[in-house]
This record gives sequence, C-alpha cells and structure tokens, in this order.
Amino acid sequence: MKFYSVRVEEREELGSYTLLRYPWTDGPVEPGQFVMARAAGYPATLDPFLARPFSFYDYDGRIASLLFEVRGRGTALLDLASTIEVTGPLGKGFRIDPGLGSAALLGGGIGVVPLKILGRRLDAVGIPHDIYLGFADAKPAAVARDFPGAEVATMDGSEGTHGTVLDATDSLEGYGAVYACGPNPMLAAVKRAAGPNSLCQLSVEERMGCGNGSCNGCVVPVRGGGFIRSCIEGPVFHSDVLAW
Amino acid sequence: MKFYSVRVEEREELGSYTLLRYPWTDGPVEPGQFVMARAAGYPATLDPFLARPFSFYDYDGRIASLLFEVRGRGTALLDLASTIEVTGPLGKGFRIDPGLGSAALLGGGIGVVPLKILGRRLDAVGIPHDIYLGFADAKPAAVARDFPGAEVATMDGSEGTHGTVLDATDSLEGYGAVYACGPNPMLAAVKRAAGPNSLCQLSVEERMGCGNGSCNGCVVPVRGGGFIRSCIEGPVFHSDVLAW
Amino acid sequence: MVVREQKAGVDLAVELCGLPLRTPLIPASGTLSKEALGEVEDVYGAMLPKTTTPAARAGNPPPRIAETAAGMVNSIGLQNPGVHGFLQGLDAFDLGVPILVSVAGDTVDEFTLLCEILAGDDRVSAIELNLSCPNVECGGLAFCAGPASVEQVVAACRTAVPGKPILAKLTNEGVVENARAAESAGAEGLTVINTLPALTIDAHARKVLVRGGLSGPAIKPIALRAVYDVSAVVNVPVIGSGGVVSGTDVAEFMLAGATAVQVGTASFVRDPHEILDEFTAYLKESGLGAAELKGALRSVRSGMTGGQISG
Amino acid sequence: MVVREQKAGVDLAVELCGLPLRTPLIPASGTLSKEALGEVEDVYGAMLPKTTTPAARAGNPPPRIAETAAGMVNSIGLQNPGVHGFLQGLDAFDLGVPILVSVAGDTVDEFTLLCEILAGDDRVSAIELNLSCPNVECGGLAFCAGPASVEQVVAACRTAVPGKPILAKLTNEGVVENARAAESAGAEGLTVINTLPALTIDAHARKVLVRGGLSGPAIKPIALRAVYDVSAVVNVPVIGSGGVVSGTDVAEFMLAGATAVQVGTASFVRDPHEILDEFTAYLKESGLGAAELKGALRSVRSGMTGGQISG
Ligand SMILES: Cc1cc2nc3c(=O)[nH]c(=O)nc-3n(C[C@H](O)[C@H](O)[C@H](O)COP(=O)(O)OP(=O)(O)OC[C@H]3O[C@@H](n4cnc5c(N)ncnc54)[C@H](O)[C@@H]3O)c2cc1C
Ligand SMILES: Cc1cc2nc3c(=O)[nH]c(=O)nc-3n(C[C@H](O)[C@H](O)[C@H](O)COP(=O)(O)OP(=O)(O)OC[C@H]3O[C@@H](n4cnc5c(N)ncnc54)[C@H](O)[C@@H]3O)c2cc1C
Ligand SMILES: Cc1cc2nc3c(=O)[nH]c(=O)nc-3n(C[C@H](O)[C@H](O)[C@H](O)COP(=O)(O)O)c2cc1C
Ligand SMILES: Cc1cc2nc3c(=O)[nH]c(=O)nc-3n(C[C@H](O)[C@H](O)[C@H](O)COP(=O)(O)O)c2cc1C
Ligand code: FES
Ligand code: FES
Repeated sequence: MKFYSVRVEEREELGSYTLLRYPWTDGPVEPGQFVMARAAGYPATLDPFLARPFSFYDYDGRIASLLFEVRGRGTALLDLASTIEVTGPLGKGFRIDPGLGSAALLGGGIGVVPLKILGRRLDAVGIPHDIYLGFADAKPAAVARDFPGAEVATMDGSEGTHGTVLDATDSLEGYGAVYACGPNPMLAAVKRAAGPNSLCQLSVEERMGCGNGSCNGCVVPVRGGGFIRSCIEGPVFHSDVLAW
Repeated sequence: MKFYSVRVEEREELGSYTLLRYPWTDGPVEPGQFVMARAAGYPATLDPFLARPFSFYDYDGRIASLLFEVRGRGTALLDLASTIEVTGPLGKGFRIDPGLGSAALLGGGIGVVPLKILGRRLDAVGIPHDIYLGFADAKPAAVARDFPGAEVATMDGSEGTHGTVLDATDSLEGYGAVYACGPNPMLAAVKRAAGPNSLCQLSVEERMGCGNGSCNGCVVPVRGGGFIRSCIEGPVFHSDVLAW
Repeated sequence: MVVREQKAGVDLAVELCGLPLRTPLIPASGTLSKEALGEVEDVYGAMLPKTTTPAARAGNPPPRIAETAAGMVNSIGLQNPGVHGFLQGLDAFDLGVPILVSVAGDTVDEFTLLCEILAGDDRVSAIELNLSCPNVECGGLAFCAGPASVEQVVAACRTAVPGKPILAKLTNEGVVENARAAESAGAEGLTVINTLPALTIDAHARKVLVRGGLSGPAIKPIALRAVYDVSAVVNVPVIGSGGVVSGTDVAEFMLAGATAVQVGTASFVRDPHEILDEFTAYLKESGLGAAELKGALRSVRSGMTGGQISG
Repeated sequence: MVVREQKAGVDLAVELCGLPLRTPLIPASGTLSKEALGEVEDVYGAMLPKTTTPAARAGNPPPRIAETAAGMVNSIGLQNPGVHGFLQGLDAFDLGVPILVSVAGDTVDEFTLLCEILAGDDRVSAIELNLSCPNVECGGLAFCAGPASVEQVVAACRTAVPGKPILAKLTNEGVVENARAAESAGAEGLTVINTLPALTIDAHARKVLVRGGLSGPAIKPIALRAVYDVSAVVNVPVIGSGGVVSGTDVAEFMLAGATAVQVGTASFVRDPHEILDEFTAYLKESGLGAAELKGALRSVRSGMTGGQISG
C-alpha cells in the first residue's frame, strides 16, 4: 500500500478528540471513505507496525482533516506527531439517492466523523436532513459545535437528551434514508429503528490490517452466511446486507 | 535497569555531531563513564527495543550532555527527540594517578567525547596533559573548538596534520599516562605506540544490550584467555588487560 | 530464457525452477488482493494469490487479526471461493509475470485433487503447497506436518502435476527435516517460512483475542535462520518469507541462501516499489546482480551452522 | 506457608512447586547479574541466576548480540565460572526469596553431576534444567532435544536430587510434546519458552552478524501460545517466559495458564519495579489475586486449541 508522508498543518483539541489538518490535493473524497494512517513507519520504527483506519472528517480540495479519539498506541502516537503517513481515500462511502426524500444522520461518539462531509454533500444536492449525535457525556459532545442544528444526546444527561442517540430522535421511520456511524451495538439498534421502509446505510468499525482488501482481516458477517471485507465492500453497508 | 525520562534542554549541531543537554543532578560522574539512552520506550514503541551507550560529554552538577554521531536508528531517533530516557552513570571510567607525570589524551572521531571531562579533571588535580584528536575530515573536526590547544589530524588533510591521530603526536613514550578513546583499530595502535613505560588506558566500544552487567553481550577478549564485560569491568581498561 | 530486468544498470532477474523472474520479489500468499494489483505493477517477478482449497471456505469469524510487537497475528481461516471460483478470477492476476498458485487440502487426496485441477491450466506456472495448515487426517494438529506427512503430500502432488514445478511451503517447526523430506519427495522449490503459531490475549477483557499465525518483522531473524539452515542442506531453490520490510531485508534473505523472496505483511504498510528501489540501490552499491547474492556471504563464522549456543 | 505480599491491598503471592513466592515475577536466567541486584529489591518472588555448567565456559567471541525488530538475538555461549565458582558467588543472590538454579550439560551425565552437586546445597530451592542447548550426545543438534532426550535428562536429574523440585525449561520447537515428556519423567514445573533459533545478517558487510536465540517482545505471541497449549495438557505449574515487558504482559501469561512469569530482555530497558507496579494495578482493577489469574480467562473461542487455521 502506498503511504504519503504529510505535515500536520494544524492540531486542535475538540472536546475529547484531536483534529489534525494536513495538505491533500488528490481528491475527490466520498463521504464515508477513510484513510489508513500512522505516525511513523520504516525505518524509524517497526512498532507499532500497522496503520489504523480513520474516516475523513473534512476535505476542501486542499486540506484534509482527521478527527480521532486516543484509544491505544496508534492514536496516542498520532496525537503527538508533526508528520504523519496516510494513504489516499479508501473504501466505499455513503451512497446518496436524491429520490428517497429526507435523511437522518446518526453518529455515536467518534462515529460522528463521516457525517460532516456527508451532511455537506446532502446540502449540495438539496436533500433535507436531520443530524442526531450521541455521546458518553458533555466532553466529547463539544464536537457538536461543528454540526449546527444537530440534536445531541448524552448517556449521563450532562448535555442534550439523557440517553442514547436514538433517544434524541422521535422516530426514524419517516425518513427515506438513514445514515449511521458508531459502535456496532448502536448500528444494530439503528438498523432495527430504521424499519423496513427507509434505505439504511451503516458505517462499521472493524480492525483493519491493510485497508486495501489484501488481508481479509476486516470482515463482517453477511446475511446468508459468510463474510465480506469492510475495507473494500464497505465500510458503509446497506443494513440488510449485514447479519446483525 | 532504571531509566529516567528527561527533557532535552538544548540541542546543537557540532560539525558532524549532535550535542544534547539534559538536566541531571544525581552526580558525581567519573570521566569515561557512560549512560544507556534512547528516544522512547514502552509503551510508545517496542522498536528499537534496546538503549544505546553514550559517554558523558560534559556535566556541571546540574546539566549533563551527550555528544553523538548519527549512525543507525537509535541515534537517528535520539537526534529528533525532545524527551529522552537515560540511566545514571555506568561503568568504570579513567583512573587518574597524579604520581605518573604528564598525560596524553587521544580521541578518534566521536571517541573525543570522554576526553572533555577527563581533561578538566586532570586540570583540577594539576596534571599537565596534551590532547590529540583525529577525524576523517574537517567537518567532524569542528568539535575540536571545545578542546582548546588540542592537536588535530584529519585523514584527508583538510584540517591539521594529514593522517591519523597518532600522526599528530611526536611520540607517546614520554608521557606517564596515555588515555585513548576511538575505534578499536586506533586503540590497538595507541597501545603499541604508548610502549611499556606509560600507564595506557583505553575506552573500548562494544555493542551493549543492558549496560549493567546482566547480558554478557559487551565482552572484550582478555590476555590469558576468556572475555570480560566492558560495561562493568570497563569501558575503560588498562591496555595490558586486553588481548589486542 | 531469463528476461533481464535492467534497472539503473542493475540486474534484478533471477531464475526460479526454470521460470524467469524479472525481480526476485513475490507477494506472499494471502497478502495481496485482486483489488490491490493496480498498485504493484513492475514490482514482482511472479504473482502468488491467496491459498485456494477444493471447496469454498467462509473463513473464521472476526476478530481475525491482532497487532503484536513489530508484527501481527492472523486467523483468517483460508477464506476463499474454492478452486473453481478461484480459477474464474485468476485472469486478474495476469500482470505479465508467471503465476504461482497456492493450494491447501485437509487430506492428501484434497491436495492431489487440487493439483490435478491446476495441472491443465496454462496460466498456472507452478504450485505452492501450503503445508502449514492443520491436517485433518492427523487429527487436526499442525504438529503432524512432520517429515512423513510432508513427504506423502509432496510425492502425491508431484505425481498429479507432472508438468509444473511444485514448491513446498514450510513452517518453522522442524523446517530442516521437513525441507529434506520435501526435496526427496520431488519438490522443486521450498518456501521458508509460513507464520508461527501464536496467541494474543486481551488481559482487560480476559479473553483470547486471536489465535493464529505470527508474521511481520518480528519473525525475520527466525525466518533468516530457517532459510540459512535449509539452504545449507538442500539443492533446490529456497524462497524466503517472513518479516521482509525493506530492500536490505531482501538482500539478507538472498545472502542467507534464498533465490527469491516473498513480501507479505509489509505490503500492508509500505509501497512494494520502495522495497524494490532499496534492493536495487543495494545491488548497485554491492556491484552484484540479484542472482549473485546467493552464496555471496563473505565469511561464515565457525560454529555458525547446526546448534549455536545462545543464552 | 505462603508469605502474602499485600501491595495496595492486592495479593501478589503465588505458590510454585510448594515454594512460596511473594510475587509471580522471576528474573529469566542469564538476564540479571550480581551487579544489578541492588536495583531489583522487592520485585521478584524468586531469584534465578545465569545457567551454570560443570566446567567454566569462556563463552562465544563478540559480537554476541544484535538488535532485531522489537527484540534481540544473543549468542553468549553460556559464559559462566563453572558450578563450583558459581556456588562460591551464590550468596550474592540471597535477597530473602527462594533461589532457583539453572543448569546445563552437554550430556545426560553432566546434567546428573550438576544436580548431585546442587542436591546438598541448602541455598538452592529448585533446579531449572536448561534443555535448550545443543546436546553433544546427539551430534550437536538442538533438534534432538525431542521428547526422548528430554525424558532421559529429566528422569536422571529427578533421581539425582530427590529433595528439590526440578523445572524443565523448554524451547518452542516441539514444546507440547516435550512438556508431556518432562512431566512424565518427573519434572515438577516447566519453564516455557527459551529463545528461538535465529540469525542476523549484515547485508552491507555480507556477513553473518549473530546466530543465536531471539528474545524480547517480538516473541511474546509465540510464547503465549506455547504457555496456553502446554498448560492445557500438563498438571504441573508452568512458568511463562518470552517477551514480557509490562504488567499487562505478566497478566496475559498468567491468564494463558502460567503460575509465575520470567522477565528477561525487558529488564535491560525497564525498571522491573514498574512492571510489578503495573501488574499490581491490573490486579487491583480486575479484583483478583495473582494466584487467581490462572484459569480466569472468561471465554475460550471454539477451535482455540490445537491447530487454528491462520492464513
Ligand atoms: C473505517 C473506519 C473508520 C474509522 N474512523 C475513525 C475516526 O475517524 N476517528 C477515530 O477516532 N477512530 C476511527 N476509527 C477507529 C480507529 O481505527 C481505532 O480507534 C484505532 O484503530 C485505534 O488504534 P489504537 O492504536 O489507538 O488502539 P489499539 O491499541 O489498536 O486498540 C486500543 C483499544 O481499542 C480497541 N479497538 C481498536 N480497534 C478497534 C476496532 N476496530 N473495533 C473495536 N475496538 C477496537 C482495542 O480492543 C483496544 O481496547 C475508524 C475505524 C474504521 C474501521
Ligand atoms: C561505552 C560507550 C560509549 C559510547 N559513547 C558514545 C558517544 O559518546 N557518542 C557516540 O556517538 N557514540 C558513542 N558510542 C557508540 C554508540 O553507542 C553507537 O554509535 C550507537 O549504539 C549506534 O546506535 P544506532 O542505533 O544509531 O546504530 P545501529 O543501528 O545500532 O548501528 C549502526 C551502525 O553502527 C555500527 N555499530 C553500532 N554499534 C556499534 C558498536 N558498539 N561498535 C561498532 N559498530 C557499531 C553497526 O554495525 C551499524 O553499522 C559509545 C559506545 C560505547 C560502548
Ligand atoms: C542475553 C541473554 C542471555 C541469556 N542466557 C540464558 C541462560 O544462560 N540460560 C537460560 O536458560 N536462558 C538464557 N536466556 C534466555 C532467557 O532466560 C529467556 O528465556 C528468553 O530471553 C526469553 O525471555 P525474554 O523475551 O523475556 O528475554 C538468555 C537470554 C538473553 C537475552
Ligand atoms: C493476513 C495474512 C494472510 C495470509 N494468508 C496466507 C495464505 O492464504 N496462504 C499461505 O500460504 N500463507 C498465508 N499467509 C502467510 C504469508 O504468506 C507469509 O508466509 C507470512 O505472513 C510471513 O511473511 P511476512 O512476515 O512477510 O508476512 C498469510 C499471512 C497474513 C499476514
Ligand atoms: S483491512 Fe485488510 S482486507 Fe480489509
Ligand atoms: S552490556 Fe550487558 S553485560 Fe555489558
């Protein structure tokens, strides 16, 4: 896989998350696409060895940005880096169908990331949409300032609705399209809540070894049996493809 | 082995070498002693895993400094670091015997490092000494500015005497004590040149795994057979102990 | 006839079992997908897709991978569409270089069947037997992939495909004896080594995370020892595999005795063009052609073969 | 009676072959010198100096070590003053915890002789047989350290020291069978695993740099699999060794089935107090005592024992 070494032009803390901006001119980027990224690789260090997947948070044709939560070593190192290694855009993003009517966008925690470009794209083609964001508490919810008009829920009630992101919605059944990104249990709940009449697309989070379809490490179970790769056939799937 | 995380207070380029200053208050440091050092360890990265040995270049009771040449990964990372991990002073340094008369100090390339503290210590006890420094060419020879009055030789003749550090000396036989640090072939040549009448001490450079005597990785062959550890019994040895 | 690849005046070509390879690099089986082929043009001397089996296999449920120090553990479970589906998709792997096909069976008969199917396919230049999977006939233990079963499988396959070279891919466990067994049963080449049995545990969840095979730079010194010791005792070419990340690593494996070298896990995090460029630079500096590296070690320290006392 | 070490209200004590250990940490043989003992007070539950042999050994000429990805290769060559000099210096290792002594012979008779010498020394609480060295009786091949020779050596030593527990230290190669053999020959404990055979090459000098044993975090997943599989088939306690760097690593080995855990290469680059502190914090968080970790894995995925299909 080809990695590009890029300078971090700006680093910002956004609630619990870190925002990194880096120069990127090799567009276009589809909403829901991701990059593999890491702080440093060969020859400086061979550990951690693998890169990590991150959705595009924003992209204006010149500057791309990542928004991430520090979880383990990969993200801790990224958080400190002044130069990072990234791939070009990978995976299949959210499909937009102007024929479906209004859309609901649901993000759970760091799962808000792909919704920013998605919202802008829906605006561009004139699809009305509502944004619902769920967080553990008020600290990560600070990112909601980047999503004007979004309904916010927190598990501890310290901001917005008390409860899950689904508690912030009345019902998803009225929407023609439902888009969601977040932890797998949230995605399964969204799938159920969306019901059979809307087109429901879920961006899943699996461990990834390569990001270009080579390792078969990132699979999700599909209806009818078997597994497919979330880096190539996803990370965004129609909810009825998934066996969960 | 205990490592201390210290901030690099100053970084300077000195000809081909890098000088790092860091706070250190756990004296005293004997001339010829060394530390194990590295840029980062667990949990950030497990590669490179081992630390590397570096002589103390200077120490004033408050600030210690390392002077090093970037050779491989360990030194390349050290060169970029703003925080480094170091041990306390290790090994047996140069022994100073005021009864021996004047001393010759010989440094080859980055082997100049331990001579700075040594020269100052000789000054303190009133032992007259001459300093001879040998380098590949004029670029690394820039470090000689830190050794006022030193005779310099370069292999390409671009500065000082054309030739090896021994070519910069008339003869070593008149000195009561000879101190040398540099590549092993240079040390062997100094041993021969020092002759049987002076006390000749050599600081050797072997790969080290631990620095505290535990791995048995850093041995040198001794006269009469067998091997001894350069991190504990050295790195400074009386020349007649060594089987080369 | 070997097609000579001249890159910066450097001769990258090697010959493997009579097959001319433009470069000694080969993708390790299971680490280069169809979708990624566009990124690797002109790098590899041969193609080597993921192992195929008689019937389609769904593979293991996730999590299938876990990162470890300078490496990773995988338990993909040989997910593949089965040999017939595999052959339908094989044209994608035609990048103008020989195609090697990796096969695995649960029984000797399955191995033989796969070889018979591939025997008649002109696109297939050679067959790599993935002998590292647990063998059902021996009760599901990878351990029983000892010399006797290696010999049995190789001999059966050798008979089933008279016209194509057979390569035996071995694990580290018992590699020298297995290499001898494979050679004497007729293998024309040996791939050394596959991943090592490994396990990762999530201490906080108190769960086994992934049980599978360890790959990546962590295992390079193990793989180098295996290649070195196997090369010393067999006459057939050895293909090095395990932890190759850089062009210098490729050189190390060839100096250790390998004729060609596989790039696996590293291709997930590096552009293999860079590896080839570094290898080319190495050859230029050393003044040698790729085919000359084998045997170009300047000195072998005494006591360097057989059991060296560590510790 | 087990001396209970209460650190932050956490129970660190374990029992190993009837010996009470204040903590489950033990220095791996060959990685902690007399000179470094001042740095490790209160960390270890037992002491374990470098392997000793009947006669003094000078060891191998340098270079003896080479760094590798997340690890190192060593070929020290069992440098030691011989068992008599060793015993003269043994008092230095008395830190108030049991002393285990590691021995290695070139022949079964040498192993027996060492055990007989140690049998009468009250300072020695148990004997670890370093079975990983090439065995001269088998023609110098590490390989012949198979079940038959393991059984032979352990049985002979068992007879020679009736009064002290015998631990067999095994390599990864054939570890499960060798563990069974050692147990049936009377070993009261198993140390799993020693370094793996490995080789490093300096491509620019075109020389073998070091041939020896690989240690460090690179081998942790290999060692964990070995401990897990061995623990599943033996009844004697297993001591984990290989790549432990952190307190979480200690927990992983104990969850995998180890009763105690050795710290080797990591002690060169970390203060073992930190490892113990991290382990203590882990226990605190998990609410378990050290002795409860063995068997505390919450779930074992199906197909997790025996041969898991990777690739
Ligand atoms: C397509 C895709 C897009 C993503 N986009 C973003 C993003 O925009 N911002 C962001 O912060 N994160 C994103 N992630 C998640 C991100 O990749 C992980 O947080 C990251 O890999 C963690 O790396 P680490 O080295 O810090 O943690 P590790 O050390 O790898 O793991 C730390 C902890 O996180 C858990 N963990 C790690 N990866 C996963 C996973 N895939 N699923 C469940 N648990 C896991 C581990 O079990 C462990 O407990 C995305 C993931 C995918 C697949
Ligand atoms: C007691 C002692 C004091 C030292 N003091 C200093 C000092 O003050 N300043 C300084 O710059 N260096 C000093 N060194 C040398 C320094 O330790 C090495 O340059 C360093 O370990 C190289 O690390 P690396 O990761 O950059 O190189 P590596 O990647 O480890 O090696 C790069 C290249 O250097 C060679 N190399 C590495 N270590 C050695 C060695 N010990 N002997 C011979 N060749 C070697 C390797 O073969 C390789 O070609 C000292 C060494 C010792 C033993
Ligand atoms: C420098 C060095 C010397 C060693 N010497 C011995 C030894 O004398 N006897 C022995 O049984 N094991 C020896 N070992 C192996 C260790 O005891 C340990 O089993 C192995 O290194 C794996 O653990 P680690 O990864 O924690 O180092 C040595 C290891 C190293 C690195
Ligand atoms: C994700 C993954 C999948 C693999 N699949 C296969 C496979 O299908 N068949 C096979 O023979 N080897 C397989 N391997 C092993 C590699 O081909 C290679 O031998 C091994 O990874 C060591 O090389 P490396 O360290 O360069 O990756 C796989 C390895 C990985 C990491
Ligand atoms: S991450 Fe490797 S196949 Fe998807
Ligand atoms: S460096 Fe380990 S004993 Fe000297």
